[in-house]
Amino acid sequence: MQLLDWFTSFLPEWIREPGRFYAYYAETLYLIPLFPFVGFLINGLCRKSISREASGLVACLGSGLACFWAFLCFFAANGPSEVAGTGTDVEFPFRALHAVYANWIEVGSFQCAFGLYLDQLSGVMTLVITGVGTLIHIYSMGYMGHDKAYARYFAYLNLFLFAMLLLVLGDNLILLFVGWEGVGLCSYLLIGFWYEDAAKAAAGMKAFVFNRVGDLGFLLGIFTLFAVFGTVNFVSAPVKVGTSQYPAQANRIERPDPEAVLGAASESERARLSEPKVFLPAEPGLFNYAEALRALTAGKGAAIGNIPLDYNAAAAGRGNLDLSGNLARDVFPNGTVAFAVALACLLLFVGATGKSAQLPLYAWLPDAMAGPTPVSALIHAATMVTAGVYMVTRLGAFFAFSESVLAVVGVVGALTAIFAALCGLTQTDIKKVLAYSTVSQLGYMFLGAATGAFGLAIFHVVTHAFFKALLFLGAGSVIHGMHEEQDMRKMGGLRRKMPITFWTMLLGSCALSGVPFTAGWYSKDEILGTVLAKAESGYGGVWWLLYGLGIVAAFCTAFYTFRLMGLTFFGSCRAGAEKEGRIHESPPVMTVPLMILAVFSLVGGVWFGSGAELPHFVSPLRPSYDTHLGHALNLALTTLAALGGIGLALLLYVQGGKLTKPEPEQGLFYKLSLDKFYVERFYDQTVTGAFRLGSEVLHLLVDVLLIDTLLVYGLGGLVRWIAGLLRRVQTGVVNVYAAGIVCGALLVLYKLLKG
Amino acid sequence: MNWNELYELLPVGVVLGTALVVVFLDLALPKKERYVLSMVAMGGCLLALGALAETYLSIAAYYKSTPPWFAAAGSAPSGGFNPFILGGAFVIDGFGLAVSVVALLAGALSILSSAHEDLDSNLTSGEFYGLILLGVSGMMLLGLSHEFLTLLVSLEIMSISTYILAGARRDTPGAEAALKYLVLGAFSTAFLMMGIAFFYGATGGFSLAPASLKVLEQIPSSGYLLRGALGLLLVGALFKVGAAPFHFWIPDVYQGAPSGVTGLMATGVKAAAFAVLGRLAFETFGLTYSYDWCWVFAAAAVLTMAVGNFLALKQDNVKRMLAYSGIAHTGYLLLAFLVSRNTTEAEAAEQLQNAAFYLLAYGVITLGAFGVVGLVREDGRRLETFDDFAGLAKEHPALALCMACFMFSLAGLPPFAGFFAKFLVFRSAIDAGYVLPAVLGILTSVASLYYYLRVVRAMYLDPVRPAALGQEPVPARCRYAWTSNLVIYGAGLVTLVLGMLPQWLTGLVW
Amino acid sequence: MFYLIRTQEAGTKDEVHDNSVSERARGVAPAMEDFVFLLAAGLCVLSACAIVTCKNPVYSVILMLPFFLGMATLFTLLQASFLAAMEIMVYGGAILVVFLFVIMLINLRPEDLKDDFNFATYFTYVVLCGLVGGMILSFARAGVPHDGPLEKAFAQEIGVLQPDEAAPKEAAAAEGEAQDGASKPAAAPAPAQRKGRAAFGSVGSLGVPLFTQFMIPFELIGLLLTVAILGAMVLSKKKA
Amino acid sequence: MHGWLLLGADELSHWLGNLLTFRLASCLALAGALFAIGAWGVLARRNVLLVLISVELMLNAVMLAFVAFARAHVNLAHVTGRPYAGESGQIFALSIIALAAAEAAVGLAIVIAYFRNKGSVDTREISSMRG
Repeated sequence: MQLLDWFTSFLPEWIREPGRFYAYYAETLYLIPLFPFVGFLINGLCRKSISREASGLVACLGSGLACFWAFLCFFAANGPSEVAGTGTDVEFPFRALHAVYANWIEVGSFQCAFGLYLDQLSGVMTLVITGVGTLIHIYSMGYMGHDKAYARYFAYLNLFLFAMLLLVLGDNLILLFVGWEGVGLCSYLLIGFWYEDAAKAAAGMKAFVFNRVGDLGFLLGIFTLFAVFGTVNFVSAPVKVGTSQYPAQANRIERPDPEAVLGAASESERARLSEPKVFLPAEPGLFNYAEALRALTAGKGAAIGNIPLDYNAAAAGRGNLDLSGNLARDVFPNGTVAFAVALACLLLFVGATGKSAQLPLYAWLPDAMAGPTPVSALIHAATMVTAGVYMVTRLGAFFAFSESVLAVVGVVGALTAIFAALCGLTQTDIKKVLAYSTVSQLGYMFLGAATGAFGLAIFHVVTHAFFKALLFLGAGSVIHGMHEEQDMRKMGGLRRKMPITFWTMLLGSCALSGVPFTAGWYSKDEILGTVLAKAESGYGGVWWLLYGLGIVAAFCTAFYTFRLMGLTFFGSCRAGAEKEGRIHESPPVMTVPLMILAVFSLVGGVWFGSGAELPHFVSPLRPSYDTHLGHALNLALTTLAALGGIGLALLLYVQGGKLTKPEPEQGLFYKLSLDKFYVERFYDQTVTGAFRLGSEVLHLLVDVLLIDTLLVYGLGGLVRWIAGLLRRVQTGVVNVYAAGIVCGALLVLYKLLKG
Repeated sequence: MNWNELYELLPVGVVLGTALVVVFLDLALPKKERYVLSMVAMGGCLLALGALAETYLSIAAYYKSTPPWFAAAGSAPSGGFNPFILGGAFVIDGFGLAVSVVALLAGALSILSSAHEDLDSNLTSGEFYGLILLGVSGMMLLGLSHEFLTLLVSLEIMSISTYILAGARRDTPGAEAALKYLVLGAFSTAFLMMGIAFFYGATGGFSLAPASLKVLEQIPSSGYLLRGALGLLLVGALFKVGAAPFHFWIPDVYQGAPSGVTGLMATGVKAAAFAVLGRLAFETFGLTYSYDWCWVFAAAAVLTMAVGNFLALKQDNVKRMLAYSGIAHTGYLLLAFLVSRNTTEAEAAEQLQNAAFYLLAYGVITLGAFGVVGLVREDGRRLETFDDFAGLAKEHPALALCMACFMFSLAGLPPFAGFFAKFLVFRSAIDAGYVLPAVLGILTSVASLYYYLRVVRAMYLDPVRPAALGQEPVPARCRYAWTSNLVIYGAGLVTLVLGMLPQWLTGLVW
Repeated sequence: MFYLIRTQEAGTKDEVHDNSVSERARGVAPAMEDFVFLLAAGLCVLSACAIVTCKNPVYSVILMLPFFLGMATLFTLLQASFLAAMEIMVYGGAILVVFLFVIMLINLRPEDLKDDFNFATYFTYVVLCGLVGGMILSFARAGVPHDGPLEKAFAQEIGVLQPDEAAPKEAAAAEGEAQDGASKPAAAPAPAQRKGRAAFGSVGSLGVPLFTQFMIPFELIGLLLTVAILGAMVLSKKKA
Repeated sequence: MHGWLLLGADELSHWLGNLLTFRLASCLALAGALFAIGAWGVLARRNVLLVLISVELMLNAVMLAFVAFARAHVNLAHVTGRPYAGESGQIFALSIIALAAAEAAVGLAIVIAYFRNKGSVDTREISSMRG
């Protein structure tokens, strides 16, 4: 330990003890997104002239420096809060960093500043994004080594990091939305990175369209929240723009004095006195409102009940809660806060289903595997697709107000988890298996969020980022080694040729399957355990059903994961003798990130404490029921499901490793699963077909008839005709011009004479 | 009459003095040294600009809170300063000074862009520069006139100088342009004079001050005379600004005149004529006049926008297209002069400010655009059609870029000055309650994009124009002259700066 | 109504005097005035029509002479004797001659003088111009009613054909007032005004305002003539 | 409002009777008529010189109106409260003579300049720029 001190004593003080430079780090939060942005600019502007080495180095530096700074900021913030009652948990003291750099949009009552906010949630997300992102950048240098658009690739990748960090760090919904659209754009660009291939370009387009559907809901949700609360900021602003002298100001809540309550004369008087008083800061943010609503409704049972919107007057006597969103009375004249908030949350969740590929908007994600494999690892597994989960968690305080909303989230999550897991059982493309697995795991995350323990969802996001990135990168390594072969039926027996890839992927598979004491086990087990606890606590029978679905999905997960392992690494090689000889292990620039991620996949869960600390650290929200973690029944069932699935897969695919036709069964279920339950074909037939028909009709009506015929030819022709007439008047003869003057004079004089 | 007040007209005096100096200097200079004349004339303009600034600052000191934008009755300044100088012949207020600035800039820039012409031609002679300066002095006096006699004489000084300037090159198109301009100008001036006669009959005086109309309380019937006066005056003033249906002269005259003079006519003359219109609309027949006549402006504005834009669509000649676009811009500018009966003095002052901004922005853009058109020539032959501009961007990228800037700005695209100017004008029309003309203005200004972009397309997308006979592409066709380039680059820069930082000007002046 | 005010004001001095002037004006030379007016107006209109319709431009220019003479007569009738002189001198002596000179210089051949007569166009032009004239007439008639103040004021000075005749009277009256002391200062017209009335239309009455109040426009007209001279130089120089 | 053009027979004789006497209204009527004749010339004549002469006719009409009004206003000075109420009209008319002279000089110079180039003074031929 003294040795460590001796080593660190050479470091500058602002690295050794970042906590002492709290204000400094708060003001330099912008550096985190800035580094990748600079990398994007360099790579984007000089993509023609920059050399390969320099391009990769710049990109990795952009990402790595962002990671470095994110860690420093995180550690600077990690300490006891100086301001009491900032909403932070006493168990995990954390001083949120908040800096407002500029007034951004000011339109009427709508004010939105450009500010960054790093609290526990965005801090953890930032660490994951920059950390995993850096590893994937390094890996990409090897994987994309032969691509001709090397600089363009890294420019996009850096731009993605920038947008994702903006999404996570933004201190208001608008900035979040900007980042949200930014990552969508980068996703589109990177899916269609090899745009010469029409199918890949189409996949990019598909992702874009599906996301737009969700974005509409997201925008409506933002509008609704603004309509109710009159702000889009998460937290109240620091005292001064450009500085962070104080962290986000919190509500001051005065708890009732027990003695005064007991000494009250009448029952009504006692009820009045027993309610807490909430005082909001000067410019309250959404969190302030959520907290105030919670505090005010805490004594009234689990649900927040029906708070009338003209709560102002009522609240005036007890605190200064101000729900004076300008539009509130117009939009929800007879509604309640509960209703409005629930509506907003449902709309926001529509956005989340788009971005996080939940039912019914999941279909773009499997197709998104058209992009380069590191992109799949970074964007379509570890970071971007979890933006929906992040957003739900960020606004968890509002989601938690309505059990119905939570139930909707839970049902969608669980159905997605089981559906995608079933689809994944029979896929033959190695990346497709992982893609469906990602969809399934995202379903788990939403299921976790639906229990009201939002931190659990983020915990799973973190562990999932480790092992899914590992699996994708491993798959990429396999594809790289097999020279762009993705079909698992043509693989097999790779464990001797690619030992590092095999062992790291094995660890990742264990984590994904939920083998006890791996990272995935901790997070998934806790999610399922909390669902069980919720079911037990009497939140309706649906939770029992969701728990059951979760267990089955866990079984399927374990099965398809080890089917993948079996088909890829065991048995004999089915690639053909010519190709078999060229199979090789990937270079260290690719395997080292694999090994690092493998370590995290193995111990990630343990490293964050016993698996219980991170969720609580991330989200101070607690479910209102007894979660009773470590439930014996749950422990037994999840372990059984995982081991059962693994065992079955091993039985089928490793024992029969010699089989040349790996898929003998052609039953009904197999076909269903292989064809993804015909959902996409259904989409094609109904939604797309209807759209085609509608657009055809509109094309005829609007384009051909209205615009082409009436406006362009009709109006344009009319203009041309009039212009022709006027040109004939312009004869060039002075007398005619004078006659024009006389006519004009006559008109003016006649009108003036008439009055 | 206090003759010390003549000091306020010092800028005009500087211009006149320079004119005389230039004319006599020409006699003393050998032909080779003629470039000195343009420098002297330019120097005089700059000196006059300085004197203008001095005048502005000296009167601004009297207006502590509100700048002296609109010296109508009732808003006379405090502090003992009387803006109506020389017995009410002239008024020194912000609007008049702004118009003077536009006129001076126009004069200076047209002198600069004519400075590279042949030494043998009239366009570099001392008389030519002298006439430009005399015309500019007429414009300045017209902007400051507050009485019909001085107004008429100033108008004639300006008009006759420009008639001569239009024909100064003494070629056929120039003489034709000058002839048409003179005949129609004299014809419309007759209407204007008849209007003044009626005004005199109604009020017994020539003062533009609204107090003149108080006579109506004692001679009620002369209200009809006054209406006749209004109609005839409007005919004369609308002719000078080139509003439809009095616009016929504009395309022919603009096309035939030398490019520098065309720039002067399109900016300085127009600004001065709009000064007359502004004084009539906001002072004499403005806020206190009981009869609501503003529909004349509204109707003329709509008609002008339509005619200008429609006819510009069908032009093949860039200069003629710019002339028609000038007509269209007159229509937009008329929107700023729409007063309703509810208009307060503060609103009127703001409208005049908007109009002044428009005039300045449009003036700079137009001078630049005509400067570019004036440069494109070949073997002394002027090239003015769209085809002649084909591929200009490859040969002269900087000039083409500036021209594209001017075109976008004229079309009213952000972030150029034209956008902000149009925005101000449309807003003031909507504020005055004339929504339909403003909407039509926006629509026509969208349509105008078509013909402005034709120039840009020709310069950037069309292949280099093949020679008339052979297949060889024509080499450089711009006559390079650093004076013209100075004007063009400067105008391009100002266009961009005014578009991005309009408050740079608005904050400086009002 | 204005007329009443006017007579009351005048009546303070001598009630009958103003009426008598008016009566005398109507009585002494009404027919003569109207006759001269009609003659001059007819001459102007006819010669103007001839100028406009004459085929040969030389005739048109020559016909301008009777037109200007008629105008000068009208100006004299309207007591603008100086202006009448100017009309003859400048228009008849200078402008007309210049026009004639230019026509001679151009020396058009007969085939250049052909005006193709298109009845429809011609008729349209006549109607248009007739309408303009009618408009001006209508405004004038509406603004100058028969017994309106403007018309009355116009008619009151009809009798003062000889300014010298009226001037001594008023001067004597003014002197008498001055001798009376300040008994009725309000009724007395200001000396300048009185002087102006006395010599209205003469060189003296125009000279004073021209060189005091209208000094600036007068000087500007000089500037205008400078412009014209410069312009003539620029335009008529031989091409290089 | 007095009607124009639509006059009954009685009114016509009355109106003509008024016009034929020496009055302000009849002077203005004459001015209007001369103005119209001048405008007619401008519109109808193809010879540019005659067009210029017609403009001179119009200016004379304006002068006539000015002088007629001047005669009325010299007696209305105490109502309008203007110094030199009558004289100013005559001075304006005087200025118009000067303006007309200047305009005529420049106009004729331009005509000569054009004639030197093209040998024509016909307005139909002075129309190379059109459309």
